[in-house]
Amino acid sequence: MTTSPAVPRTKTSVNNPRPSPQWWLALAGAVLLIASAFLSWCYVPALLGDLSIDAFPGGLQILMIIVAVLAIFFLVLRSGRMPSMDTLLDSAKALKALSATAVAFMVLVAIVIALQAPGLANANPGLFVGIVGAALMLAGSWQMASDPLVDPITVRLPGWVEILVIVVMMAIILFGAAYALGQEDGTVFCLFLVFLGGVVAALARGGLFSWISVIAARHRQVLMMGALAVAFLFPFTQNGSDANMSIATQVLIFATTALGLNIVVGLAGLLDLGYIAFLGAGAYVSAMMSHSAFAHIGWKPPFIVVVIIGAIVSSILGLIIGSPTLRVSGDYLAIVTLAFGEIFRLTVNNLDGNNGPRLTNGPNGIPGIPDLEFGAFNFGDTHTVLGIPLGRFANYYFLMLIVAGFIILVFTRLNNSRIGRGWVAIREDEKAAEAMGVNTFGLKLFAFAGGAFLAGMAGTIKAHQDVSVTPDQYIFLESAFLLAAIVLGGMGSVAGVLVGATVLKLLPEKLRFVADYRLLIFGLLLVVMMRFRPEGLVPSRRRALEFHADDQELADRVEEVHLEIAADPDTAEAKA
Amino acid sequence: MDLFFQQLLNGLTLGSLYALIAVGYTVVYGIVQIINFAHGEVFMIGAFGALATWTVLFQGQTSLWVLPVMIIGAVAASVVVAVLMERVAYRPLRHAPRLAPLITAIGISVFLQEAIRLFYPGAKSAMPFPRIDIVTGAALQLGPLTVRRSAIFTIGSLIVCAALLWYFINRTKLGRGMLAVSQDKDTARLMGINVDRIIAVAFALGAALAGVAGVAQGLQNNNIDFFMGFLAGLKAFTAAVLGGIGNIMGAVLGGLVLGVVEAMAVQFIPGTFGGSPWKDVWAFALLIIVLVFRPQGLLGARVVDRA
Amino acid sequence: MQRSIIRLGVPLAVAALALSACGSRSESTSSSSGAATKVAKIGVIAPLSGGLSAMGLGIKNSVDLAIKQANDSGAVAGWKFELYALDDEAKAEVGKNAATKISSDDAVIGVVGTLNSSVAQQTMPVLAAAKIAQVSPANTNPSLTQGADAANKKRPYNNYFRTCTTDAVQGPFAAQYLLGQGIKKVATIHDKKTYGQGLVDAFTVEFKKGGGEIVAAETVGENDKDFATVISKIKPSAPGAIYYGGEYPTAGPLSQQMKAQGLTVPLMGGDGIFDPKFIELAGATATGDMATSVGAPTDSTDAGKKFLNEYKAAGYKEDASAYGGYGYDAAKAIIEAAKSALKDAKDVKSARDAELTALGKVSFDGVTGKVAFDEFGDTTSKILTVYKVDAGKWIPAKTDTFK
Amino acid sequence: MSTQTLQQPAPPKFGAPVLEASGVVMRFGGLTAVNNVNLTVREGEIMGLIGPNGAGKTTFFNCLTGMYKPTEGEVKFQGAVLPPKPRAVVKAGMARTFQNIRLFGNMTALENVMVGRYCRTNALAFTSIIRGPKYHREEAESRRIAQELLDFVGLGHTSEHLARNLPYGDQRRLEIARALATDPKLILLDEPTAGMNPKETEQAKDLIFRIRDKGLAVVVIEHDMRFIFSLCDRVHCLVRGETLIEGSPHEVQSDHRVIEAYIGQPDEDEEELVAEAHAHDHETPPTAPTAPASPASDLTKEDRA
Repeated sequence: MTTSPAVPRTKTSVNNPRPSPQWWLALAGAVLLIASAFLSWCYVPALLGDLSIDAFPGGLQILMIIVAVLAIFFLVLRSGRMPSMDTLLDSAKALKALSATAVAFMVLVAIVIALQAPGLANANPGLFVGIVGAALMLAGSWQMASDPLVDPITVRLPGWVEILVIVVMMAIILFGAAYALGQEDGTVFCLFLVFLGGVVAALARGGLFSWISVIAARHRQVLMMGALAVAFLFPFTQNGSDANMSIATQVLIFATTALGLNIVVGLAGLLDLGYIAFLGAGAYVSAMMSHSAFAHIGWKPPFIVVVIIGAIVSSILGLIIGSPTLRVSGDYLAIVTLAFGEIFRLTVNNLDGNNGPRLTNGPNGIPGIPDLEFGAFNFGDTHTVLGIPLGRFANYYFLMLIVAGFIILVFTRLNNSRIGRGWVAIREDEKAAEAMGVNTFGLKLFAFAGGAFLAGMAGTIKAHQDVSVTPDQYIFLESAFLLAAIVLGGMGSVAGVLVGATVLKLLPEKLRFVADYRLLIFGLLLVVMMRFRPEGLVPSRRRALEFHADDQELADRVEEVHLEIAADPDTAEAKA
Repeated sequence: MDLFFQQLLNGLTLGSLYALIAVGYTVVYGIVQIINFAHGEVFMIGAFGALATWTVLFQGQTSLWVLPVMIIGAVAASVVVAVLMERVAYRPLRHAPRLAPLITAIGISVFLQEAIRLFYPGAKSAMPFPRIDIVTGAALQLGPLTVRRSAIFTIGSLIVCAALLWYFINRTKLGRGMLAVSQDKDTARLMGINVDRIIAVAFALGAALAGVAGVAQGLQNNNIDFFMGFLAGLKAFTAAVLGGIGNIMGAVLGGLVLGVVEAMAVQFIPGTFGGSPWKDVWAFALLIIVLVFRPQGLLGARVVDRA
Repeated sequence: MQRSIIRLGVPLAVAALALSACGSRSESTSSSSGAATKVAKIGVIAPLSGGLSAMGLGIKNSVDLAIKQANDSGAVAGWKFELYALDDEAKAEVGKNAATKISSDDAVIGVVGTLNSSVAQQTMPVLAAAKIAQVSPANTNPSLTQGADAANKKRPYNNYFRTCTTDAVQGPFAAQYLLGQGIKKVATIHDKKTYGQGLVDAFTVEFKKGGGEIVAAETVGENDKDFATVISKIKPSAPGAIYYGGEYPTAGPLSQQMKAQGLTVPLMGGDGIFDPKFIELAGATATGDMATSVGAPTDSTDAGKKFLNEYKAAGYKEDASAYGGYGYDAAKAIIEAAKSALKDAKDVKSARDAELTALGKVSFDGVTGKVAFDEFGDTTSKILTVYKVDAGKWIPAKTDTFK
Repeated sequence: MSTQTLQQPAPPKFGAPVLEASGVVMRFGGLTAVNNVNLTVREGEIMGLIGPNGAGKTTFFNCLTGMYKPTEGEVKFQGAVLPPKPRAVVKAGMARTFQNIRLFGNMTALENVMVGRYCRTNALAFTSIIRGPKYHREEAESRRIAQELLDFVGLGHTSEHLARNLPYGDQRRLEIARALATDPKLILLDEPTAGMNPKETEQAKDLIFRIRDKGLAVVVIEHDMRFIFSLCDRVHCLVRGETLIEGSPHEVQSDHRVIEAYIGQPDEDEEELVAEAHAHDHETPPTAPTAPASPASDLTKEDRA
């Protein structure tokens, strides 16, 4: 399927005559769209973050400008000005998607105005100009034919260009996240999601991502660094507001825990439905050893020690549960872990002196856990860095970032090592693995206890960040959410889990108006995902294969990437 | 000693409920080897089905003759849900990796709970279940023993259902077909058995019993809520594993054992680790212990490791 | 894909245009009106969605009502109050997010909430850091105000107050009442939740003090449905009554099953079972069951009647629920305090200290009785009422001040 | 060590006994799949195991490799009795391939072979995370060995291909490479040429000789008589779980009972035709012809599970 660069060059010159009428049409549409952004869309300022002013585009209008600019970029590509790019990106598909997005977006805005203003009477000409522009774009790009593409793998740009691409991508992600979190208004947030989805779809169809993914594979380290940098810089975009940081911190804790679970489920293929209990074990250990007035353990070791103890305790729990059940079928493991989760919840709910020893205060939990303090640095205080105040949650955010980094390291390194190969082998065919001398039981047990260990670690920090631990934070549903984060994002892939965790924790915060239907949607989501995209949003290549055993093309594709990556030794790391 | 028998009776009543639900897990697992986590919700749907039937048809009616109709309503509701579930969610995943159906099941059960909570009028909190004169109402005194009328109904329905089920599986063509499929799907298919249909039937069977259980639970505890399925389902699965999953009589036995263990734990485990707050812990502990020492369960045959 | 979007989009556009017919060029409805007056927000943190939303919404509406009335009567000259309600889903984490969000808003003077003690544990410190007053209409966990050990009480956060009484008052009151009825042998059951256990503990102490005997002390799981085992265990000890600590969803069935198993003694509980739903769940045999509730019967006092009528008049979708009255009083308390705190403050942030001190001193007759706080932030109101189930209704049996 | 063995010259035939199975009995409930079978394999010897379908060949294999625990009798490997655990058996130096190929489909050929190295390497979790020089050395080592083995079986060029995408014949050879990666003294091949065309069969034969020349003992299950008799030093014939005869290819070939045993069984040539047909479209391996009743089939049953 790898076509040599030569082929498309000739093709493009054939079915891509210099600016055709439809090309002009699309261009006109894009220009019109931009123009509309500088006009007033709506008469009511209170609506959609004030679109009522001429000449000064509001947030939503700027989004449309971005779409239009992208469209123009692809149009320029199409005119064959930059052949190298042209053969790489499918401008036709991208344009179609872009203009479709624009239309959908404009219509939605119109509807919102009609419903909330109320009445389209409150719409200003700018809105209709925009709609017309979007429509023109669509009309223009409608019939555009795609050019055959070269496989991105065969394209090699100078290293610094590729790295630049990654950096730019990261920057976009950073500002995108900051902007999205800034949106208080649910409607605006939804419209932003529409925009985001549309643009991403457009670029994906345009083949940009398959290109980027190859680049990313080539520069795995750079990518990691970039991602870390973005995560690190995020609090500085919040200029002191802790409101979003508390969410971000929770997302991070959630993601970290999910990563731990991903080792168990994603790599070793063991279904653990009681994982939250391990987080809870860590949290309770650290709460009981904290200086809280409700903590009933006299010994107050330094926090580092507590972290280690918490982690060890929960990994021991992991061993206790794992060692009997890992011998029997995986289905049993699922149910036993679920039962274990319940046992944990009931137990901490009981150990209050009336039923069992006085340890956890039962249902009251252990409140009033003091903030962490490393030397003079108290996590409770606000610290000003570079003139930007970083509040309590920002502090914990940074701490969690370190932990997350550590767990990601563990995850990736184990994944492509002797151990990782063993896990995959077990997942693929346990009997054969055993017959090849793989210590199946040992590896499974290690995955299980190791996952518990990491969760315990996260838990110890969570306790201080939460100020209190109560049994009702560790119910089965939370385990299900963790699992969902993995399924949603993509089993066995780090990026996937991060995406999944963010989606699951962020959307409920932002989409308050669907609050009551949240769980309903969640349940539906799981079913639909399993049915149509079981490998998740950002799957690891291998998983994608496992779930689509019949998909030959995909298999071939993975192979090429393999061959390609293997070609240059420095990125041998990047093997899936 | 009276207390012992009293608790034994309570335990058997509780166990009969578990058994009725557990059969559903076992039948389905025996045939398609998937754990239908959502089965607990099917049981819950059954209870609400009965309630709905009553509210629509005999609002205010309390005489015995409405009970059969309610049961039919319950069974209908749960069977429909279960079969739909199988058709829409499970069938497409029959050849997917083991993880897929399990996660789907979790999704379904959350979905069903929420659907009832949100869309069944008044289901946001516990709802009272209709009283039927003969079946609810004051308990009977047999010497020292206090026998709740609802208990008689529960245990009775278990006996009847088990008998019918045994007849269905061993004496009818469909039932033998099920046996065949559980032995070896592919061969059964070669023998001209419509496997899809058999699987659907298995789901339906389990659902029917769960529906009956739903009514029994309602009559016994005189209230139902959207969350009742979770713990009941978990316990029932425990029972199924206890008895040896895939083995119907095992499920029944497991259910009864589990129920009795819980009752006795409440009454006879001394000290701070006894009593009601720990009974579930003991029940689940029992599950783990059984898995350690007898993975195949009390009556089960050797479980082929399907890793 | 784009085809489908068109298929979707065109009709939507049409619909939108159709909509434009209705709706006229309205003057912008933004908050420009009353720009002269400064704005002080009163936050609400309560479960506005999920299983407990009924109570949460009741609280929110009641606060809204209080605010409306304050603005109409111009309670504080030059100031206008606004409602700032956030959902906590009855989850500690979500509640904490809400608290953080509120504390990063400088216009907030005080917060009414939360419903659950477990959530309050996490909102308190966050709000305390910003010196924002939190007045809870529903938290009953004594440790929130009195610290870890009841022996030497220590107030953890000075920004926390509550208008509802703690279990420490209701339990003993019930004990005294039962003893007064000549019932000397009682079995206790609770659901092992903060509220229920606290209630039973307090009850037990007082009941023993009064010469009563606790013949059995049991607990039931929160998800339990079948109480046969527990009932069988209690029955032989032949108690004169059952004192239950917990809420009506469990208490109702428990009462019914008790009677069905021939344990025909009254069941008594706290305000957690003081709800029509209890009678509905417990059925005909509930007659004689009892519940204590704080304050004089809401519809008996004039203030209570007035509140319920006004609430009805305001036309809220959800009814005031068990905690509406307390929520209303909590908001009133914040506003009362604000009268002195905000009078000559240039902005809300600077007035917060004054608000806290003022709150400590407020004293007025609220819906649920006298509203005033002791040194720990607990309500000083000690008026309670015992209700009895009769003919499917809660009938006030005895209203008294707790000594 | 397999690297040194590469250069080793072919050792003299019939060295010291490597494998001694004595009086092995395997019962499944009522039916006896293997009944009192004795088998001795010596260094540098190629032993053929033949017999009609359901004769219990594969079951016997599973007994040898610790997949089943023999009901009676014992299996000695280099004089020591092996615990009935596949892992221990592999560690001791006995590797096997499967009648119906069981590769790790979604791993590359190289990774598959590297999994074979698992029991000869010992980087633990900690070292794999810290990644000191020792780790890198070991990793590189097993990568090198794996590559060499791929070259050895003639798959060097496909090292980065996914196992599931390899043509059928290559998959069989990959399985052999994977088995060799465990540095075995004895390798057991279960129908290594099932579904191969004559050319591939020749290559397979050559490969097996080269393995023998590495100084390994080889046990082969085969249906293809011509292949067996031209390959093996000794042939052991099982019928209904019992030893019919053991001896040189010539002896066995000329024994009339062997001929009888095969009468009524599907004709060899016919089977080969089928096999070839499959071998040409390199898609699906032909499920080895086994009567559903035979115990040998319950491994395959578990595959489906």
